[in-house]
Amino acid sequence: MSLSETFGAKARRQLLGSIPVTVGLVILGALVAASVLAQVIAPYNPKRATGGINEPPSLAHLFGTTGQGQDVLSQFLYGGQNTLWVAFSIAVLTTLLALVVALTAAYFRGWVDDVLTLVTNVFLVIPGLPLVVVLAAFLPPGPLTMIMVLTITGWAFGARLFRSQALSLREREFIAAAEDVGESRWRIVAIELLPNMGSVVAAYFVNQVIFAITAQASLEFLGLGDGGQITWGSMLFWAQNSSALIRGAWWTFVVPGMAIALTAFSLALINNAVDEIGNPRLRADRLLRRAGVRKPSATLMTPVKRDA
Amino acid sequence: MLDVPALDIVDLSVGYAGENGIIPAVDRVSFNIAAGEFMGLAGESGCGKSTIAQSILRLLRAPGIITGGEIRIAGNDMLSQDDNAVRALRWRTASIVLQNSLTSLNPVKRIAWQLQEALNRGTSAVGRTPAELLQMVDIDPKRLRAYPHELSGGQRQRVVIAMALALEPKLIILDEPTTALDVIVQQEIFVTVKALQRQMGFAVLLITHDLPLLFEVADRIAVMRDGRIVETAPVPRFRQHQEHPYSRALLTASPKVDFTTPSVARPKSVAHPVLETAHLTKAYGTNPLTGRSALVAVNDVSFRLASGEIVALVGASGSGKSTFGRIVTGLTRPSSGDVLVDGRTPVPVSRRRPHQPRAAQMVFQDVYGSLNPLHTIGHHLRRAVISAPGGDKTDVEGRVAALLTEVGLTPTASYLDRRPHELSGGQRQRVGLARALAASPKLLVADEPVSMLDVSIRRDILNLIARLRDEQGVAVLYITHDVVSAGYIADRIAVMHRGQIVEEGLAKAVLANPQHACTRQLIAAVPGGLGLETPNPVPAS
Amino acid sequence: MHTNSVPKQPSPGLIGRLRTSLRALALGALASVSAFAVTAPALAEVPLDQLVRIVAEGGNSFTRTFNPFSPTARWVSTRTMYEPLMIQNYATGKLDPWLATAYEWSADALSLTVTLRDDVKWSDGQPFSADDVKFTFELMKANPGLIGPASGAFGQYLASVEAVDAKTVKFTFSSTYTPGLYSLVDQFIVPQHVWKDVADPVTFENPDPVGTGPFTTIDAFGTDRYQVTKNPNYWQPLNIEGVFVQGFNGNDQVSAATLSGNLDWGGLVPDPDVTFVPLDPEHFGYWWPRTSVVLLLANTTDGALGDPVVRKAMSMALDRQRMINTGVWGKSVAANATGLPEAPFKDWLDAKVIADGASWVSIDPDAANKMLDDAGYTKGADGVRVGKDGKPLKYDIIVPSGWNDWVSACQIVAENLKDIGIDVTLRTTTADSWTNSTFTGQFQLSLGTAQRTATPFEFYRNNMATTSVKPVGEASPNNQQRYGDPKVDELLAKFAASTDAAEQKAIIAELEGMFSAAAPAIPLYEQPDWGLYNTRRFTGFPNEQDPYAPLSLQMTNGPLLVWPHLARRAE
Amino acid sequence: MYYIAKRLAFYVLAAFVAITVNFFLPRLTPGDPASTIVATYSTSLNAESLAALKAAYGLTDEPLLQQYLTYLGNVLRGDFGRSLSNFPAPVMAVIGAGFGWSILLGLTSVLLSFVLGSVLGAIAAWRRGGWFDKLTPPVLLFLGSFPYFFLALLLFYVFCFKLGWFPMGNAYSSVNPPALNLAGVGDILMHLIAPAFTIVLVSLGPWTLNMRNAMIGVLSEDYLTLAEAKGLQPRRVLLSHAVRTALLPNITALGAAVGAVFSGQLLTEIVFTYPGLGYSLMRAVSAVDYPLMQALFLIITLSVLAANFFVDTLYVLLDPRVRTGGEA
Repeated sequence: MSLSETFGAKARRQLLGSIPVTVGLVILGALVAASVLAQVIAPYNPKRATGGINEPPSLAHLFGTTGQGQDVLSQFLYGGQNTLWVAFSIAVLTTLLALVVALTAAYFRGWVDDVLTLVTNVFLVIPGLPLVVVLAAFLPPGPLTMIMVLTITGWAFGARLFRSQALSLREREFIAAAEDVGESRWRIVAIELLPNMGSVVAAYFVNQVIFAITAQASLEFLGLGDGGQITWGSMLFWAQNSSALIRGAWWTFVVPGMAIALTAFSLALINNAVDEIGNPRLRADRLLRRAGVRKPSATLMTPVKRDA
Repeated sequence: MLDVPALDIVDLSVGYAGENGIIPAVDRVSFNIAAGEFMGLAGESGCGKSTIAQSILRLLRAPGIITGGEIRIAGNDMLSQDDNAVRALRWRTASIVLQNSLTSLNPVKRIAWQLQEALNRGTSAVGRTPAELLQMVDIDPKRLRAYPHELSGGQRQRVVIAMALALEPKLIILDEPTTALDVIVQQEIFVTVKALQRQMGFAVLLITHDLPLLFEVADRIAVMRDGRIVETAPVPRFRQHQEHPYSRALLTASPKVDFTTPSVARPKSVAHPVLETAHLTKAYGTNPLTGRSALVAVNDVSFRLASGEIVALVGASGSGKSTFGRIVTGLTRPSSGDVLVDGRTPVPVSRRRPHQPRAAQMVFQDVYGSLNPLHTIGHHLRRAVISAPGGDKTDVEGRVAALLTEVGLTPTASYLDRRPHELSGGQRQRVGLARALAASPKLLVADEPVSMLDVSIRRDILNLIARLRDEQGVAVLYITHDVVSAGYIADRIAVMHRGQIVEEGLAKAVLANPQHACTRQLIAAVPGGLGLETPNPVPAS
Repeated sequence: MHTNSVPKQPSPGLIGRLRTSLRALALGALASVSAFAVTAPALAEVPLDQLVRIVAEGGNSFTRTFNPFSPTARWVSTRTMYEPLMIQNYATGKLDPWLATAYEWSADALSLTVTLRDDVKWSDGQPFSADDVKFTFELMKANPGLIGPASGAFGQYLASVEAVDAKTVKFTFSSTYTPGLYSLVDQFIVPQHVWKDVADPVTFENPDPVGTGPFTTIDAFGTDRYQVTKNPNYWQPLNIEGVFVQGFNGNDQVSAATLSGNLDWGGLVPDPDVTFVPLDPEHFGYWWPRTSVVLLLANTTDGALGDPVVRKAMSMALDRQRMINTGVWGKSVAANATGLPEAPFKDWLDAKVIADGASWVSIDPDAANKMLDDAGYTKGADGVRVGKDGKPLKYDIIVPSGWNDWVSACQIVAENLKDIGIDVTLRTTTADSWTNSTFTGQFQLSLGTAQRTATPFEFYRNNMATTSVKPVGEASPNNQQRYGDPKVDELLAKFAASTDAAEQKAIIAELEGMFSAAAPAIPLYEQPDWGLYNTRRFTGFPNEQDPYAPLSLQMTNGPLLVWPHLARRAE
Repeated sequence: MYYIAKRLAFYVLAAFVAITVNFFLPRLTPGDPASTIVATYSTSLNAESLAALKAAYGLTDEPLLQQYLTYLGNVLRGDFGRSLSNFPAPVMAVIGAGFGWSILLGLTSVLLSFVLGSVLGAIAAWRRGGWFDKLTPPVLLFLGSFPYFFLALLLFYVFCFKLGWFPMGNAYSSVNPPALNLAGVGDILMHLIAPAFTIVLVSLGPWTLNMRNAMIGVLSEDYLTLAEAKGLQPRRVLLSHAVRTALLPNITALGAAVGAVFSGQLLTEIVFTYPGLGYSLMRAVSAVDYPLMQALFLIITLSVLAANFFVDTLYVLLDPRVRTGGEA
């Protein structure tokens, strides 16, 4: 099912009108815009001590200051920039890698598929974070390591998902028809197969962004990130480091923590809403309610509405 | 009680909730079924017949809404009572057999459990056991411990029928119960149902698009169109005379075998057949050590097809006819043996290059799946023209327009920018034909090209194929399980059974005088027989 | 005490930093059994309220391993079980007699005679004698994998150890090396009658230790806590029953336990004046004496960094107070120009050197800029100065990620140096690769600390002597900046051959002056030794008013000085 | 049976891959870990001591292949060498009890969130469109958006530090593991609640949403229509038909979840200082203790593989379709 197939113009309007999607888009939009504009709107240099140590929120420092006297608001803005681009890179790379593996496997089948599927499954069963921790422990910390490590460990589920999707598409007759017409393999993959996986890929991508943000923060929190880079994860790391909770400096914790949670939440809301709207069963329920029929449960009992 | 109808529907209206209010699907329909009567409800897809079937037990899913009228089963009001009362009536007074036998049984429960669950709904007076139910529908009670997926499609549908009879309801609704099954299996099931009906006296409502089938099994017939019943009549009278023009159109639209004109062997240069296979074999799951195969789909087939000829390859499902078709077009590679199409071995798709000459082109069965939903009709045809072997590529648009005109899609411009879901099934198949013709093939392999289409347009498509043969001289390998359409269009018929061609000959000769048991079985399974509406019916074989 | 200024322990971390504390805590470690099935014999536990509760080791996987020679020896091994001959007391600056009561150098400074205490018994009742001392040193000679203060002594300066009589040991030196005294007397001694039968002392797990220390009995051993109770034969009076070691896993747990009064003796809570003392001013206290210095190291083989003018200008750009405020809550002072911490070395410091050098260890970016301008380091178009070799003054400062007080100090360094046209980028690395880069001299800027030592001898040897300079690429924990001056070698040799305190002091003063002149390393601030106590149950901890011993738990041998002073508070 | 054998073969292969990766990882990175370790732990080292310690640690300069073979042999014998940060204790002694506590915490939280999530999901699907269904997904999505460690920190701060309802870390109160009597089990439970609760809160969302979606999918199946047509009571339709089949995808996910929970558990264990493998792994990483790190990684991986295999087997018991062929 492609996006355009699943969603007519009507459904798209509906998607934009749904409350969860609106909430999600507003939160996400605000966070992304704030991060992108960090250089413009940040009141202070995020690395410099511009206030006292652990100052609570005030007019001068809206979100307070850190244990090193830096402005939390400025760190939050710059941190968003660093966090988000890394997260998006990871999501893009894992999605691409998963697509390449899946399409290769699905298209060539035979031993190529067997080998790729085996590799995918092995990556799937090897527990992620321990591997990431061990990997990250051996590599120099920094965004590139972060991207590399999380990409290596994060693509497998997507590959399996895309492969099964591609395999089922591959059985559709329009692929056989394209072959019969004499289209080249790569053209079939690129023009016939891939566009039909649009919605699955999009949903996976959104999930990967969530995965990347939390995984990145977790690693940084464990001290496996680059402490010199300002990210939401490293803000938490430094807050933890200066015993912010025990010293009562909740703002140094809550700001980056909520930034991560809200980003993930807004993406999850959007993804979930897209799912809901694409689900014909739920759509049917919605239409029924719109027609004035209250459906209290899933029990199958066709309603009777004589005045309609 | 005999005077109480098994089913009484008065002014029933059913609709589906949509974005802009309720869209009516059934409009003030009234009919009734007497106790013990076999009623047929016929109509084309989308006419509302299944909506009615599912509304009777209030099983129509959201966003369906019953908007008016009355439904009574054996005198019980199904629409005014509360949910629990309706639920209590289900299965006891009326039961239903759904279309898809594969999915209507719970996949993780044993057959016995599912039968027992139905039995538990009844009073102990019925007192049957699951084993007895299975025996009733001619299934070995040993299969009680089986799971649904371990049974064949026909067996599963029999299990559901047994289940439907478990509580001896007054009415059984059969909602297209055999569309997913083979013709031969369909025939067997209806023999069983009829026998049980005689024995137990329940009424039947059979929903189908297959008028000939109704002629064979039903007492009375109702024809639906666009949510209304246009005509209700006892079968004998209906066979003689159709009141409503639509009924008549529906009946005459089905292809029939015209035995008045004997088939003539077409002129052919047998020395240069368009298609020639020698000892063609395709085996699956071959064990490299033992050399034994799990399945031999095509077994040592030697076959010829001359240019300009239409040959129907008929057989029950699983006989290997589709595999044969795919080998001929190069979509599948044979295990052994030779294929020559126009004197050349078909290039396997994996090695095919654009512009490489291809003598055979495929016309696919699934009109919904064989066009990429994302691309326009224009895109599909343009790609086909561009990839086609040889020819002038300077006027792609002109060639596309010509193809569309050939298959009757005019004005051509109005189709170019449309996507498949904006076309009807018949139009899509025309696009499929146009695409196949783009490469100017010598041979069209049409694999069940009309089986997914509505009855009323099947003949048009078959006629189009025949016309293309006549005008372009392309030969056609028509693969089908339907001997009637084979007899309608084909010059010759080859009957396939378990991977081998068991009988071959001029179409009408084969149908009129089948030699092989398998051919006879296929013909016998045709509802109403072959010569139903022909002035000179051939004695049933 | 061991010598060299080893940079590896970054200032023993602030609380809150998992890694730092883990590293510190990991200094202890081990034992053998554990596991779900309790393999330790189920001994009667001493009631917890009789034990001093300390935070010393991290982890949840204690193994019953009390080999004191392990590089990662359990905390208690060298702080309650095995004892040295004498203890360098950093609180008093004196060498306190312990298993030995006195030492005497021969006139040529080539032999050292040590007199042992005569009432000492091993915890199993056997008498302690000179044979045990001789055995211990010879065991270490035979097994180079045994790690202790005297490791390598035989290779460097020690020729033989001789038991003159039961209570007298004579160390004979192969060359004059008077600082060797501190390594030798600091070495903990193991019983010959137990260890002579050990097949491989390096991998010996020593689950039931026999020692001379105050607490040697393992009473109850769990995977994340254990108790060590009295040695029935201890040679001094003791007023407490033993210690309870709990393996806290993170700084928050440590802080939480400390603040709630569940610990009697601990290391660090952040900002104790705010978070800790106010909770119970009557009983809670801390004492953070300063015994080492955090240094900024510049690789002198790297272009302009080899120029003392550049190093001094860098020093003058640094905001030391900010480092102190963010790193140690203001509980320290900027380091002086000699590179030596003031408290432990107050007898060695030359006031004139400190006064003359004050200018280059104080913040004055304008003067620093002028110095660089005058020296010809002109600014390029991008505001970055260019070296005499034409290369811009762009450097990386490397620091292990997770060594947080250091990372924040490095951030400040990078910022401050931008003000004088030196472009510094902070690069965090793994501890592994950081050690590798700094040891082999393949770095530009980095941080380091000087280890606590008995005299300033080691500090100057490790930072200025040509003998401590290894070629770039060859690993050495010392002199990472690769600065050597033959004049220093001569002075050090004179010092090592001398047994005259006045002469030694003069030599050190001269070295201090050379350090201040050449700035081979840039002193930043003095590093406090964390220590805090809670006197609700036990009294007698050292503090600023009664500085009889250091309060730091991590300092080797420090706690040995404290145990006899502790007493259970009367109910 | 054939299916199970096939899965078993796969897991054996995966285990082999894990063992191999485990071996090569630390060896492919730059630097000389041995010297670093030694230097990190000891202050007075000369070349002789270093060489002797390296030998004692089992670090050699043999060709990689030879080291690999030795390593394989040792792994098969369950010999992971000696821990560097707890030298000279053998690695297995260091890991000791951690394994048991991890299993306890992991199993408790996985089962709890699985059961709770499935029940909530089933209810939400059954009452879809109702207030419960409207509220549950966003709330759970929100909770699920928190990184494990962040939620753990907040819970730790509030419930353990400020309110003191639960103990601050560790798995039990006394020095030795408590006896398995009422008081002992209660003690263990008190220590288990906070970390398990964290994991359950964060992981509940996916279970619930997946169950809900699977239920909604199943509810539109023909066999559900048939069950309704049979006139069964809604409760029976729900329990005997819908939940039973809708659970299957969730059970497949259970295998993957075990791996994911081990990951989340790692962070939770660190925050709550729960003495499991996760915390040990973190310590091993900080302490550059390769043998310990490798053994932990391997044990965690093998446990996850075993759990996956168990789930596969369970799946075969629950879904008759798999028994006769096809992949799960």
